[in-house]
Amino acid sequence: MNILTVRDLCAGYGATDVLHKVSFTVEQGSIVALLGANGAGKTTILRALSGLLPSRGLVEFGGTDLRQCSPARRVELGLAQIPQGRGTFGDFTVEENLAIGAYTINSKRQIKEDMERWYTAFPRLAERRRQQSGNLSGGEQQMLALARALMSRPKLLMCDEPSLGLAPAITEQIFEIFKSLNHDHGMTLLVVEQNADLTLQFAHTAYVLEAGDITVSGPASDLLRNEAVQQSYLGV
Amino acid sequence: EEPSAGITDDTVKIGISGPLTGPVAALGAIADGVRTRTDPINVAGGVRMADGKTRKIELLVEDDGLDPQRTLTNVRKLVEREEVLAVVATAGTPNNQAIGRYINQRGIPNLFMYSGVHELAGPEWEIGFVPSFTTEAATFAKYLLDNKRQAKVALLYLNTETGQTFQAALESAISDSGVTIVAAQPVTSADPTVETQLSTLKASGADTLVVITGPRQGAEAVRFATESGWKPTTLISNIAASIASLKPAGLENAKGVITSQFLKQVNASMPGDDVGVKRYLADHAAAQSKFSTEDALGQSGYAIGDALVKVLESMKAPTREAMMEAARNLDHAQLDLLLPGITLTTKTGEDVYPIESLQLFQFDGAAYQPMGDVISFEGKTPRH
Amino acid sequence: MNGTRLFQSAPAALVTAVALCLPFLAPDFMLFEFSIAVCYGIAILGLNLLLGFSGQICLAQGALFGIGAYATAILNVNFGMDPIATLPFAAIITSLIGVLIGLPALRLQGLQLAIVTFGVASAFPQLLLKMDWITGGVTGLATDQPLAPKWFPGSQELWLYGLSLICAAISVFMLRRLLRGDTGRLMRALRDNPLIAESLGVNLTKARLAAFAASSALAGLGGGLFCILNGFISPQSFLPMKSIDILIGGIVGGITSMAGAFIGAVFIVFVPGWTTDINPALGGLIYGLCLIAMMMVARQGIAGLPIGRSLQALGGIFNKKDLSRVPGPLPGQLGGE
Amino acid sequence: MAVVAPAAEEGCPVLSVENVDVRFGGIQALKSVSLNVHMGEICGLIGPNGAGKTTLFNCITRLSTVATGTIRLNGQPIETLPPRQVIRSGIARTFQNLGIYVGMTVLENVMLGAHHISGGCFIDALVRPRHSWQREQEIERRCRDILADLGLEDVADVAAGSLPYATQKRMEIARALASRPTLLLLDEPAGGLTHGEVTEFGALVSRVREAYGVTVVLIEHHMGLVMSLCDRVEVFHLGRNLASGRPEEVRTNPAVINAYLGRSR
Amino acid sequence: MVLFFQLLIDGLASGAIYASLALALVLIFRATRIVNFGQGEMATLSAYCAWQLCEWGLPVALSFLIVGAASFLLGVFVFRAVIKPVSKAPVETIVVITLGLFVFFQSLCLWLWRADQRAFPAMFPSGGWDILGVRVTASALCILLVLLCLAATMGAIFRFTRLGLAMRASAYSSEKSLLVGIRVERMLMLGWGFAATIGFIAAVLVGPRLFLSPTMMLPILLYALASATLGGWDSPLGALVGGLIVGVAESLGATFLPFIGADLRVVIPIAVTLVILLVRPVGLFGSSTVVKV
Ligand SMILES: Nc1ncnc2c1ncn2[C@@H]1O[C@H](COP(=O)(O)OP(=O)(O)OP(=O)(O)O)[C@@H](O)[C@H]1O
Ligand SMILES: Nc1ncnc2c1ncn2[C@@H]1O[C@H](COP(=O)(O)OP(=O)(O)OP(=O)(O)O)[C@@H](O)[C@H]1O
Ligand SMILES: [Mg+2]
Ligand SMILES: [Mg+2]
Repeated sequence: MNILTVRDLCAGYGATDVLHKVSFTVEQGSIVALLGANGAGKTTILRALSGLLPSRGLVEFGGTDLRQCSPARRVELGLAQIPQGRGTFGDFTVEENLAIGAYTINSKRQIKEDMERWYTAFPRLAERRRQQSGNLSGGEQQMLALARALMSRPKLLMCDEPSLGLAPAITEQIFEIFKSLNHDHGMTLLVVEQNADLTLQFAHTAYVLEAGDITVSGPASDLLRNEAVQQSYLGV
Repeated sequence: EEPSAGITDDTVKIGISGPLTGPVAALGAIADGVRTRTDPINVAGGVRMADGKTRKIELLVEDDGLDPQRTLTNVRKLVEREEVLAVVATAGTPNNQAIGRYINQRGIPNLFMYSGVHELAGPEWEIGFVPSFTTEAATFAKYLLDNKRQAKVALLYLNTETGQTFQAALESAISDSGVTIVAAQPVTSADPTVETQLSTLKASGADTLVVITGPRQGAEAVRFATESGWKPTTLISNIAASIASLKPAGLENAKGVITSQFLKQVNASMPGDDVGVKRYLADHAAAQSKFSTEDALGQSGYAIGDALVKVLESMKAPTREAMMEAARNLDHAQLDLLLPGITLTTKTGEDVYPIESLQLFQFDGAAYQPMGDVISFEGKTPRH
Repeated sequence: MNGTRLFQSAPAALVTAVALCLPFLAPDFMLFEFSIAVCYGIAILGLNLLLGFSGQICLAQGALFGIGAYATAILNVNFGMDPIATLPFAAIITSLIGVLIGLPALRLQGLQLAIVTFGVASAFPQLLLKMDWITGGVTGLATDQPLAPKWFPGSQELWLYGLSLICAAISVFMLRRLLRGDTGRLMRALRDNPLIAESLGVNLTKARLAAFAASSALAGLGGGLFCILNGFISPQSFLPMKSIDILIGGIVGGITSMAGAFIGAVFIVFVPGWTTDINPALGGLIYGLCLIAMMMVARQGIAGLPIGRSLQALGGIFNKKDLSRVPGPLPGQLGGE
Repeated sequence: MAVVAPAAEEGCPVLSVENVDVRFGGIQALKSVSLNVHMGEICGLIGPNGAGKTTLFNCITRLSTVATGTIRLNGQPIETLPPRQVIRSGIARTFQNLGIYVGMTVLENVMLGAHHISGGCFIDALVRPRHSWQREQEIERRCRDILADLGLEDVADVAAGSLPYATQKRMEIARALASRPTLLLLDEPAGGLTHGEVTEFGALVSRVREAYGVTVVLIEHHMGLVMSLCDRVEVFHLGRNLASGRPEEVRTNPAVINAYLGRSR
Repeated sequence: MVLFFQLLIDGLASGAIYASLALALVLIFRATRIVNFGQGEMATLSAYCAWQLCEWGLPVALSFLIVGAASFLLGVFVFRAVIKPVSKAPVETIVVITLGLFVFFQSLCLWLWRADQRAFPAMFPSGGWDILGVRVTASALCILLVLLCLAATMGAIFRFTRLGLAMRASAYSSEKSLLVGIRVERMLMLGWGFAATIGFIAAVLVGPRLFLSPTMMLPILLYALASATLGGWDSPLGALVGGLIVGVAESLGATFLPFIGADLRVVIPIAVTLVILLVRPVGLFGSSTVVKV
């Protein structure tokens, strides 16, 4: 079953469209990778899906037509995004960032549990609990953004270059976390990544976006062997 | 004689520039007051002037927000585009100064300015109305010299020409007497409260408080004087003394306050049988004026309108010169709202002060009661 | 070179054309009012330089305007200088004082700077009163009016109007020099992100003060002209609201547009009068609504209106680029992130 | 105003950092860190997140204050220079999270890099417009050359904010080069690049080193790039020096693997 | 000495007045990152409405309740009508709009009720105590207490509740807030509503002392702005402390600094603010906004 269906999505900035009728689907419980060169429009897709950009075309999430939904409503439905770059509230402390991430959660206990869980996963954040998040290092902020998005326990998590600025060890750890979330909790993931090696190894399905159009799609393992993909994304 | 611009056989155009908007929009009541007088006259056919013709008065009001620069542009607009015969009731000393040179060069009468300072930049072509602040200072001094020879005065004054003129005049009026000014504190219209000044004044050990400020600070001073247990003899300028403006301070606190007035007391609910007041109330109703009948500024405006009518009536020719001539030679002209015994008198070259008399009043908790007779400084208004 | 949208662009051409045609269209008293608008326009140019281009807000522009006016008046009254000859001095004196006022800007930005400078504006009239030995206190100062020379064919008003236009032209000319090339770029860098500007070698102290100095000089020039036009000045003309008016003029016209400065000036000079003409009792009400509506329609100021833009496209044949301006938070975090 | 670059003495490192300590309130971000970079070298700087790499860059460019220790450029101490003088002494940098002016065009951004050369004197602009105009033209020409060199000539007149992330990073490098640096500090320049682009980028850096004669310090988490490009790698951990040496040595160092690289490599 | 203490007390009393408007300004700034120059005038309108209801014979408490609620709606209405449509515009635009609100509401009051000052119904007892010659009025004390409670409550809401956190988040960045599921617009609307209510409370507190008039908030605007800046714009408690500092400094300075005197007292709030900001650029209680590269 598809948790997300996108058909003929067009979006852009100002008068010019960046996306030209993009269509793809994400299956419930799968990990989907979205590859593409710089400026292909990956971020634009995610922003359109989150409702931050006006868009045309059909977007269906878990049976709900998202076109009528405000961005906040989409989060409530279980669609979370880790934005690219500095996604944290710089003036807020680390703890407040996590608390605001759980804005849609009502159970105090769950919030507390989750917070502890991510603090254990990222001890760095625990050390910096009371520090303003804008003062964290780039990688620490990235961890925080990730933990914050996970606080809302989304059904579908869209990550925009989650490994950006992260040390290799941490990148690996994050992918481990993704895997376990997917495996143990059935969370669906839509990952935009430049680290194509790693991504294709753990994703089930993959799409390649080029200049606002999906050009290649298929099971991730197939793409790993696709020559064009190898050339531009795998550095073989 | 060739008639001046702004006057035809059946109308005469008069301009007013005053603050209708902004923080001092209260002064806008003056323009409305003038209109309150002229509207009913127009309805009745107009003013019969000394040249035998009856003319309606066309009033043109412009807003200047009390900015002297805008007053100047307004007056220029009134004179050059609207071609008014004269401007009246221009409020504010700097505003009248700003237009002084222009009206003097052009020969435009600037009649009955609403400013307590009379020696301004256009001496030939302007004339004041309300008593000079020096007159008021002299009145207060006279009261103190007569009733409280050893008074120790604390002075709260507005830090503009108003207060400064008053202060200087009071000082000279009480020199060589037992009355002394022991402390003086300025207030500005931008001060949020004046308690600091009042505390300082109280600490000076004064037994008399003289207040020359706007209504807000006046009311505050009155309240403070009683509430703080100070209870000095309080003399308060007529610009702040109206009952309406003392009301927020609590009328019981205002008991005993002394002021000097030149306008009659108007109490709409108990009109009494004064002919002038009755006419004023009738005109106010007829003109559907916005200001309250008890608004002293509106009353001043009405009186100015009345004075304007008197000047028009005595104009022998339809010219600006004749108008100025008439305004400069008023002879005991009586106005509806002036207290009995107070009249307008001027003389070309000698006497530029239309009103030079004041009467002292004391507040009894409900109304002002007259104290003694009108004190007249006719022909001897102290210059500053 | 990415020419800056300055004088050549469509709104500017329009404003220039209107300014030159006015003497044939408007009666004398209107010319006088327009001359006054030109004075404000010059002061607003200064504010644009400061707020629009270097990202520092100064709410004491009205006070600086007043300082220029008083400089002219004092030089004329006490030293007998010809009023017109005082103008450069007015600009220089104001510029020096402007630098003093700008000193806090070295540490404070945005809202804080706005409030501190607004405090200066509030204190200014009181200071004038306090220093009555030189400013004439409440009585103000009356200056000589420069009469039109004999050879001048038009009226006195036209002469003064011409004088204002010349001052305006000089101001625009000087400002253009500052805004193009390296100095212009560094001011915009300062505005958009001072930290990075500094690491690129921009001397923040110097740049900020220079912007203040230039801006104040313009305010002073405008003020001096204002004094000449009126022939009389008093503290009552320089209340803190004047600074707010100038700010409104700047923003309504368009904070990064030179033509906008003059459009904004015309707005603040004429619109309050018109609104009271519509209805004396409701004047303020209409003016308030007018301001709100204006900004809702023309978010980037009148000079940024679509009409302006389409005209500009027409004029684009001669013209190249817009001066860039990031929409979003005001310099120094007056707003959002 | 020419670039003040003190002549490098023989054998003396271009950049030498000795025992630098940095504190932010209670947090000690750098503890007695040292680093030497030699002429013409590409030195990689790696370490786990929060190890203090960016902080070190900030110290060198004087955006953070050094508590103790010295930083020398060509033997001259620079830790007390005012921040705006740093670029003049020949150090240029890029920022981890982009320090570009999104509202300006690419060319304007790059020309800002040359600001300290052209001076930007207000008086000059007012009274000698021709002079400053000429200088402006000259700098523009040079900046356009740099842009062409980095393959950015097509976007020279595009607002920087609307460009893709990687192009923006490249533009930042162009800006750094416009300041005629001797030392180039790159903070995660390859973040967000695809594999193909990373390779291209590596070639670009090598080329830039040759063509502009700069010494490069490179912070990067992309191991492939670091290993292939750098002459020497310095590893930080928890604000201290952890290891240093040639890429191969570092890659196999167990401490580095443990703290930074993780299992797979 | 008695004078000194009297002035100190006076200063605290006027400081409370400044603080009350400052509190409303800080609230709206915290919740929307906008300084609403029309805040005081909106409060004046509310105060007039309350006064009018009392004049028509409603009990004071009831009319205050009604108007308190109406003020909230007024704030919400203003937000929806004029702020929301321009929420993406540059901040200068919004500054001018709030100035427009300032002019509009002032003129509205002027038109409806004219310029005369009125007696605003007092909530607190009018008496006072003489302590060794120093007069302490009951109303000033009550105002201070109420403000303290208000500031503490507001501070706590912002700090510890989800609502407060969400309001701050919306003010910080609407995009990031949307991504965590905050209904940003609703938060901003609430911010305007609450600020209008607090403004009304401020007007109720100071009305009896300043007298009700269309321009009653105008003279205290600068002082309130200075107080808020002094306190750091971020903290309601800071606004209160800032107000008191400004009040006391002004009261003492105007009397004991001969070169300033009562006529130049307007210099004092700015001088104090400037000095404190130069020492502590974020204000007394402000937290620094993070600028990191
Ligand atoms: N705010 C904006 N205004 C105008 N154009 C934009 C804006 N943001 C992005 N673009 C343009 O849209 C296109 C797609 O950008 P997008 O950020 O979606 O790319 P991407 O695939 O996410 O690339 P990256 O790997 O750099 O994140 C790019 O060509 C970019 O120039
Ligand atoms: N201004 C500051 N205030 C407080 N702590 C800070 C500040 N700047 C940096 N830090 C802390 O110092 C440490 C080092 O930060 P730095 O940015 O140098 O890390 P980094 O090595 O660049 O990491 P990354 O690879 O994630 O960018 C971090 O833990 C960070 O939280
Ligand atoms: Mg992207
Ligand atoms: Mg870093």
